[in-house]
Amino acid sequence: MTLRVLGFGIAREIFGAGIIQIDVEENISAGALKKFLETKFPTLKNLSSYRIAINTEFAETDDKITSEDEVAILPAVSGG
Amino acid sequence: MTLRVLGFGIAREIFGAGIIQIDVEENISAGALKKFLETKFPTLKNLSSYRIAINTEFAETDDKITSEDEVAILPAVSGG
Amino acid sequence: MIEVKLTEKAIDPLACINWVMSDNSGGIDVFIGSVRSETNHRKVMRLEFEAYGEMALNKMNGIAKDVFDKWPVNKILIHHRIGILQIGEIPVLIAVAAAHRAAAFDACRYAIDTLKQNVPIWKKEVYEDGEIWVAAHP
Amino acid sequence: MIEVKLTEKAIDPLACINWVMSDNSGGIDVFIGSVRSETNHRKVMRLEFEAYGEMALNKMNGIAKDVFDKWPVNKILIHHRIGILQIGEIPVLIAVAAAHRAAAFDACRYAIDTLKQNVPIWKKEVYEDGEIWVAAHP
Repeated sequence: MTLRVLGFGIAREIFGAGIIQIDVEENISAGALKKFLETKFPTLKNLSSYRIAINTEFAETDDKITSEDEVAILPAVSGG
Repeated sequence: MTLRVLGFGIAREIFGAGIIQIDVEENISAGALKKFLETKFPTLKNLSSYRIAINTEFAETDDKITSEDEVAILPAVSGG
Repeated sequence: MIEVKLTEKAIDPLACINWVMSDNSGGIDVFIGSVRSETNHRKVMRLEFEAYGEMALNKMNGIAKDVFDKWPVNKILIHHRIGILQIGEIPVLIAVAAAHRAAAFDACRYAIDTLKQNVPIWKKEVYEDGEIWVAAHP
Repeated sequence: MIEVKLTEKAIDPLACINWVMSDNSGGIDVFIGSVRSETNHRKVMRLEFEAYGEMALNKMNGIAKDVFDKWPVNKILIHHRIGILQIGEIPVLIAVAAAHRAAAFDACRYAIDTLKQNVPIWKKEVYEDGEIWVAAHP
């Protein structure tokens, strides 16, 4: 399936864009998506930590993703 | 000796004035002054608590007072 | 830096905040007291604050100095109003600026807690049908 | 009552304070973040804040609701700035009003601590000779 993935902060800079489009297996888990992205963008592994959000909620490793979902890569936050 | 005593808050109202003048023994202690004032103004005993200040510092019961000192009766504070 | 004031004029929160802010402070904590319209289910008409001025200023300065001894802060401001205050007016404002927020929070809370215990200022609540010096009676 | 905002305009502390104050709140605690001119001994030129807007607002509203569940407060306001900020400008302001001060202090501190952990906002520090996304690297 084709997935649109939002990137913020340093993840946006690593992607080179605020939204990227990738082809992944159907119903990929958040954990598998992380691995997939780290293959495609090895620099992600240098981040101290980052989380995946599905539909504006932090995702667990096992959470499944459909092509309808809004997926985002969130580096360690630093607001305030 | 003659002593001028400042009264604040309800103590001022009990004294009927912001400053009263009283005749007390030389070098009276803060504790003895309290007793003297409570004889003169029995209503003071109804206060939940009050302290004596000598020269703008809270006094201990044994602290001695001279006629040069600025003495004040401070009911429980309630600022803020 | 320390600014301590007893004033009969309205306390200006923005001026206080501007005074404590600076390029080396990342966290500012501000406590604002406000006159409530009701206490213990009695409707309050107004408050009257009275201070033993010289001693109150000494004690407020003492609190400010203690704060500098206890926490890494850059600036502290303590303003207390005296006289007659209407509902919604500000009797006290304490603002603390520090490089990091933990010190600002801790110091600001310490300052207001200590002020309420040790600074010789008294408040009379005036109701429709009477008045009470707060905390004076058992 | 809750007011939560992400804004590209300067945060107005007085307007925020006026919004949280009311006749039934005796204690107001306000936390103000400020852009420092130096971090880790590097001179900061400016900050750039970026947010995942929809999620950030959800999380900020969630913090505000948690505060009402945890403490007896009357009003909470959380404003966060995004875009480019100069030294001394205000990235974040949290104001909490409660009948009594303990709840206002506790809630305000909880809100800023939680915001810094969970709200998807990122800050880039720009120096004379480079830039860093704060907390992104080990």
